[in-house]
Amino acid sequence: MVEPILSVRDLVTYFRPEEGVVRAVDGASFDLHAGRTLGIVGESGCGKSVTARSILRIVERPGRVEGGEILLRRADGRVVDLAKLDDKSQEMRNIRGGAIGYIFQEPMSSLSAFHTVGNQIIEAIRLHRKLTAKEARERAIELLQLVGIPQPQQRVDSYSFELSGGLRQRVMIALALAAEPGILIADEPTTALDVTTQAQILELIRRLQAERHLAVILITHDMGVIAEMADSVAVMYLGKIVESGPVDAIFHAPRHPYTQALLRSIPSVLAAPRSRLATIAGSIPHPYARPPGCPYYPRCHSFMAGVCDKSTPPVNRIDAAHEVRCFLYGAATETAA
Amino acid sequence: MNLGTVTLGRSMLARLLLGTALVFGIASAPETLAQSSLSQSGLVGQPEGITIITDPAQWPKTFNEAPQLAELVKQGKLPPVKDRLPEDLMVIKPVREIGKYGGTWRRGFTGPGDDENGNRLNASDRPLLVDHTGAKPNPSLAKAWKMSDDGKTFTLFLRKGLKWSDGAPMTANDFVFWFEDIYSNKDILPQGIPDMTPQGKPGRIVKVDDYTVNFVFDVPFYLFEDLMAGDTLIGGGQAVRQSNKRSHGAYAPAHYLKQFLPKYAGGVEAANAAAKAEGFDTWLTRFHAKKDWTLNPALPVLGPWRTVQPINNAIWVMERNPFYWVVDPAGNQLPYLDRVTMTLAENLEVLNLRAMAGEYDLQERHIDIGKLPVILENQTRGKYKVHLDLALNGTDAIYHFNQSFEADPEIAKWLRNADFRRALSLAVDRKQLNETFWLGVATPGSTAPGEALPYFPGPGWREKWSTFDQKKANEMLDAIGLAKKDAQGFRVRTDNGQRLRLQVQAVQAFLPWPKISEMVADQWAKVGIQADVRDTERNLAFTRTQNNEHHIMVWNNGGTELLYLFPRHAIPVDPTEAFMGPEHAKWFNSGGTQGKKPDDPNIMKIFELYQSAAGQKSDDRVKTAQEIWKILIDQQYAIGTVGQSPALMGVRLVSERLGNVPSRNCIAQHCRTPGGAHPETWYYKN
Amino acid sequence: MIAYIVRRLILALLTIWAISVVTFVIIQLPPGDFVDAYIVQLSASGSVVRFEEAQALRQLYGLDQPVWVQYGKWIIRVVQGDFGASMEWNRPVTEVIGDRLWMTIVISFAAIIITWGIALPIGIYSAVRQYSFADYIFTFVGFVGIAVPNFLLALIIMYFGFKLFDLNIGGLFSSDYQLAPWSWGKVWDLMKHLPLPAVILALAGTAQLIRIMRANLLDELRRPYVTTARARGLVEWRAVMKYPVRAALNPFASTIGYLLPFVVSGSIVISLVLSLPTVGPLLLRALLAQDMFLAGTIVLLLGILTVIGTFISDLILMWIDPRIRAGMHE
Amino acid sequence: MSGAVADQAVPLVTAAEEKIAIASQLQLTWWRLRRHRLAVASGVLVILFYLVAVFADFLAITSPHATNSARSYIPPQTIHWFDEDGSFKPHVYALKGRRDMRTFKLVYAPDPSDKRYLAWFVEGYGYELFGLIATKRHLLGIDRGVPEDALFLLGTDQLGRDVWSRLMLATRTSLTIGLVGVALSLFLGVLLGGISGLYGGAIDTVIQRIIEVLRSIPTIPLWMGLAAALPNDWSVIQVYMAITVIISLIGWTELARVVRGRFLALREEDFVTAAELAGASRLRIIFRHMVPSFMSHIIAAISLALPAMIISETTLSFLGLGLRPPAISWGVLLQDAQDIQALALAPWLLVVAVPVIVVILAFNFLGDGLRDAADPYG
Repeated sequence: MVEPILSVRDLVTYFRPEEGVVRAVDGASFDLHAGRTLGIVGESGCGKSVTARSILRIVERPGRVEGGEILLRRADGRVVDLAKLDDKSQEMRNIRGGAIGYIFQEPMSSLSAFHTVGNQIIEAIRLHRKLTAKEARERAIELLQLVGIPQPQQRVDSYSFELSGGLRQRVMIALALAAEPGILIADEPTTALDVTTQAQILELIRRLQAERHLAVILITHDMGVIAEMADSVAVMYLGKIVESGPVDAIFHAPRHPYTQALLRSIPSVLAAPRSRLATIAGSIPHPYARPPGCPYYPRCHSFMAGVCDKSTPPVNRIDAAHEVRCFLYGAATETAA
Repeated sequence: MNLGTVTLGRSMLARLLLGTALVFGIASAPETLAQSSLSQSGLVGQPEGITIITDPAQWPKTFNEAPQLAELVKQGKLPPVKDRLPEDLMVIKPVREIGKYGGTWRRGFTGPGDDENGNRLNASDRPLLVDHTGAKPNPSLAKAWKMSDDGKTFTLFLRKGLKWSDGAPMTANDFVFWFEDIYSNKDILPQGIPDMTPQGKPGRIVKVDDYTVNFVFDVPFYLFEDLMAGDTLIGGGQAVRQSNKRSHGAYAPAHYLKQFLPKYAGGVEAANAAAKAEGFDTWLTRFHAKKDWTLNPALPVLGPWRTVQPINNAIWVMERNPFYWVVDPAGNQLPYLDRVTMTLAENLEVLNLRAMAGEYDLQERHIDIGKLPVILENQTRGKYKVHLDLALNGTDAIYHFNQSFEADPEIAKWLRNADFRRALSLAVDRKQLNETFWLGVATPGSTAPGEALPYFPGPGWREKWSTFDQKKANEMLDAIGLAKKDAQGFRVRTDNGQRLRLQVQAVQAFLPWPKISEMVADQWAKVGIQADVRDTERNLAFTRTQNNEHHIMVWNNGGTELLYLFPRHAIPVDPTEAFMGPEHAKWFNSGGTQGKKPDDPNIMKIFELYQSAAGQKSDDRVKTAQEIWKILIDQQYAIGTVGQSPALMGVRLVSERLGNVPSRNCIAQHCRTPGGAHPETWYYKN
Repeated sequence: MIAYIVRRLILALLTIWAISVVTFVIIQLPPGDFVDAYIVQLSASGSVVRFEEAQALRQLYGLDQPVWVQYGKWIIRVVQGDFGASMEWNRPVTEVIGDRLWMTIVISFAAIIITWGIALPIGIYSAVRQYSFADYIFTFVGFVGIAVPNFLLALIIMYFGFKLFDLNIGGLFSSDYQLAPWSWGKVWDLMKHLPLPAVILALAGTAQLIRIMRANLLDELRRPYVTTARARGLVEWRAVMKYPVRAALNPFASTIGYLLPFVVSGSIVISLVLSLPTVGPLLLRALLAQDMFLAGTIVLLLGILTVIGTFISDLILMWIDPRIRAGMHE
Repeated sequence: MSGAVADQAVPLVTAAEEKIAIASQLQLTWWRLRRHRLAVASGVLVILFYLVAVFADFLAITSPHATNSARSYIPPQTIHWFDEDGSFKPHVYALKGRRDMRTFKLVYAPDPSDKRYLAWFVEGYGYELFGLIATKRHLLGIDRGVPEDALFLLGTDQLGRDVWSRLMLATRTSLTIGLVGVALSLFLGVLLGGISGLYGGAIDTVIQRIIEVLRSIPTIPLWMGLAAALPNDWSVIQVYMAITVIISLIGWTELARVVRGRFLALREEDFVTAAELAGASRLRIIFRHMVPSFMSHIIAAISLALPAMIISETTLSFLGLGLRPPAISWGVLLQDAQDIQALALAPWLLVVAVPVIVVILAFNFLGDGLRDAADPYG
């Protein structure tokens, strides 16, 4: 099997404000392959975005990457551990945007209102490519063209608030691709958009991925999007990846109760008309109030008293690609250990 | 004409020599405070003054002039010095030696309101000018003068050949012009001045010949001699009396000013039109500006210096008057100093600091006695010498009790009670005030003028009711029905039992009167009288006194040493400044038509005496003055505290380079400090 | 857009008119009038003004008329560009003010520039390094600025300047340039005297701006677009300077207008202590002397300056903030 | 292992959870404030200052009005803590003073033979504690004789009045003058700002104009005009009140702008609409519903307005327009230090500047902390 372009091992990112500790990412691991799409899914507040930002080392204080490895294979074949890099270092900056592009969820507030979109794209380009202002501008216009923005020559000089939501998101994508990165992280790229625009944006991303052989990390809480886009899936809950595997496996043979719950919550064409849409019992606990043992047990329908609430479940391998973190699978001897 | 022959200096020094070094223990009672000895300081000089050579035989025959004037003569722009000087010369022998020409005299001033700063330098532009003792008048514009035996005609003999600064002759016509076209012009002066209307009977100015002027009155007016010699509306001269919107001074340059008067300028319309053309509202505003030497460089003057850059600039510049009529025994036309420049200081701290930095060559005006230690500290650095000149007036902080106060009957009752006033006077510890605010250099006492002066009422009168005696004060207050006190030990009103609160209105002016009053209030508190000090802005204070709103007002009584010439701070005769009783002043001033007649017989007596004096000969006049002072002091209408001090214009910083400067100045309104010392004789040694 | 500007202009005119009224009222508030003040000033110098002369003078200056008449006459002249004559200085008000107005503006702007020069960097720093040691130090130093009454500072500096460094006392020109007409030499002389008062003047405003800048920037720093900027590999300081600082600076445009009266008020006291040839001492004197037209004109001019300032700052705001611009078009 | 971690995590965490759950806006503010240690320290300082204000007379040593030329310009005294025998007996030396007639300066020499021991809770001048309880007790004095004659911790002024004692009473005046003024401008600011923000439209424009006019007038002439108009027969207290009113007449505009801004934002919020529908009066809406919703901002505004008031008071007094003697305030005391002789001969009079600076710093840091804390973002 080909080497992953990016592989994350036991990533630990904690926030340490005065009031306590938030284990935002608590030992997440996954691989990302060129040309493939990894979907990271979970309810909001489960650490998806933090994971993504950890990779770029742009987690805001008081958050910090405290452990694990983030192994990135550079174009020249070198493998760097981003977790060990100084987040202010030149190399880290080259990687941001250069090797990894990032699409944020709110295009409105993610673009500066005081600068034209062109200005920001050109900046992104010239940060990583030796181009004159003029060339960069040409490039920016091409990019806008590429992401399917009408009359790019005019648009390049307009401000974000003058654009529609869809166009803004396209600009974001252009921005992310400005320096032709190998990896694209799309953080809830479609949440802020209406359904039709969603479809267009997803389509665009898929197209670009195909054209440029991009590795994409798609972060979303929407199983539907995952089903549409992802090759493999990682399901996150409270900073831990509770199940990961190929998209078919996850969808057709979900193991972890949480995954199952998530799946049940997607509206399905197969479902009987007017049947109530299932929701996950209870709500995600407060970050400070992370329960001991398996973080999911308070909401779990197959909760085993004395087991799940005692210690954290180990990772159980279902098959080569499919892993799940739950006591229901594999030897219960784990608990004794 | 004689204001008394006692020379001021001797007795002053006698008093000063009594002093001994001041030593006191903190815990010990203030009584141990001794009057400190000024003589130790070596800052008080001998009174000395210029001498006027009146014997034509001793006059110089040949004359010199300042180089730049000689230059102008060469160019034919100026007649030769000989022709510029009058036949009747004024020859002044400087205090020390013949001087040299050249140099600029740098001074500080505080703005357009400070015109006196320059007026005083031109003090010689008046008919008569007192000598350095302030006691004897000298000739000035007039070479001689005479009062007829009946006291109805006063004659001035002008100098033949006297010329204005533009070269035009100065004659009796200029006196007549002032009298007929300015003084008698109701638009300019709505009403005659007392100086010209003895007992309400208007006098006249009559030209005898070009060089002889008569002032003619219907009733005996012996006082007129004093008026002519004093800093009065009639005798004050052009510089002060016709600047800053004033229109007095007995003479004016007819040949120049006529053009601005409707009478000579083709009627009011024409005059107004001309005024508008020059940016003035009316002919009158224009006239006020044109006759003002501080504003109008073109105005012909008679003083040693004339304005070249008007006062309403950041720097007020004066230059020598090429036709100045005074020479030294060597025949040098005065003044020696080419120029006077006054730099605007927005506040007095800056002015004082600049003085200490040696940025002024001779400054006595606006110098703060409180800064004396600092001033001495910087003597060598600022290259100046400090002189302390002691004033002649009785007190620098006088507490006037408003006799016509009405707003609060209870308060009014006590303000009018003689024993109340006496008690409060006894309660004032003048030594304390002297030490704190006058650095111990002044003299405690009543309001009476200094022993040296003719009007001094006699031994004991500076002490009467004016020595510290808390016990007696308490007894007197108890006796007059103020025995009842409140919890804090303050005496209470007889009407409602509330604490009796007096208001002392104090202005931060020449002296820190508010602070002084705080100390006085603290001393009064010790005899159970609550006095609230009102630190009031100057205009406000005056407006309120004019509206009869004040209980007690603090000011100084400078000028009262010549009671008849400047009575307002001793007797309520002019409503504009009558702290002792504005309503009574209105009554007196209006001849009984306005205001309120005093019901206090003593005040009426004072008014009588004052009026009668005008017609009395010198000796009787002196007696009358002493009489008035005795009543004033016995009644304590105004409490005197500390005076005869250098507090006002008496701290003098003199550049080491400056020569012929007397080591002692006469500090009095009519001495025109420093002008009375003839600055035109001062010069730079190097 | 034009309509907007016009509307602002009309409002500005209204404001100016209101100011003129308030001004006149203020000046009339204290009891007494110029003639009283004049009498006081004369009697202080020992000369006498007789009661009747005083009345004559009142007529001369029309002070005997009711206030509203006086205002009417004044404002009519002002509209015609004639500000009347100063009673105390016996000169047209415009002449009296003359250079002093420019001096005031020069000093004020010098102060404002210094204020910004100090405040913005510190503000930015203490926002980016919130609660850091330096944050405390800088804010502390900044605050000492407002805490020390600036007149006190002025006097102390002046005295010790004289005592220790032999600086010449007060003023904006050294004595040799006092009389001289405007020349490069004089300008340079002015430049040499300017910093001291300007800095003293600036201190007060500085801390204010530090706080505003810090607060604004703290808000902006949390906006996603900063993260975006980082995410595209921008150097940290650049990411901060180009985006959030730019945004945080915006509100400053609107403060320009109000900074002026603040600084001018301050300059009155400073100028008084340091004896600077600004309108400050002139105004103070005019108010004390109740020299109506002079005081009125100065206050009015300052008011107008402010209104213009606010107006301009609005325009600037409109010009630098694309969102407002966009709003204009709609 | 991780289990262990979790275990100890339990109590801490759940406690925190509860806190968060019930935390009100003000509590949240308070938590954030704690983070701003300097602000907390400043808060404590401010409280201390107000304690001084309350107990001014008790802390004063001598009557602040007691003058004596024999004590003029005494420099601050050194306190000797131990006696010769080494026992802890704080004392000062009595002073002998004379005027040097060459320099005209007052020279004071301590007299070691004449010791004055400090004593606590001694009898002094009479006063009313809290304006109620009449007493003569003072914190500090000397064992024999009157402190007026011997004890000058911070020296004396020209009139020989004890600077320390005057400072105590000045603190009272200046700190309270600030309070009254702020209260006034706060009311005006919230009311007018509130109305402006709530109604918008014409009223808003009018109020905004008024504010613009007020701010366009340089404040000093405004003060001068108003201050000079105060009647002569007013007592010090009345003048004092009037001054605060005057100051707050200008002070409210800034606050009004802030409040207006907040209101414009809050206006749309449901609870306001709800209240309106419920037919609550405007005033009620402003003060009952809206004000509480940004209390913390107002607190911050106040703590920043107070120093402004204090500065205003000192400036006014300096120009001779504010409080005048015999009233004692920081401004009045600063005035005494405002001339060359004071700087040269009695620099210790400048000590007044210290509390002014300290208190203003304290207020500013407190306010700054509060504002940071009150910020919606945690």
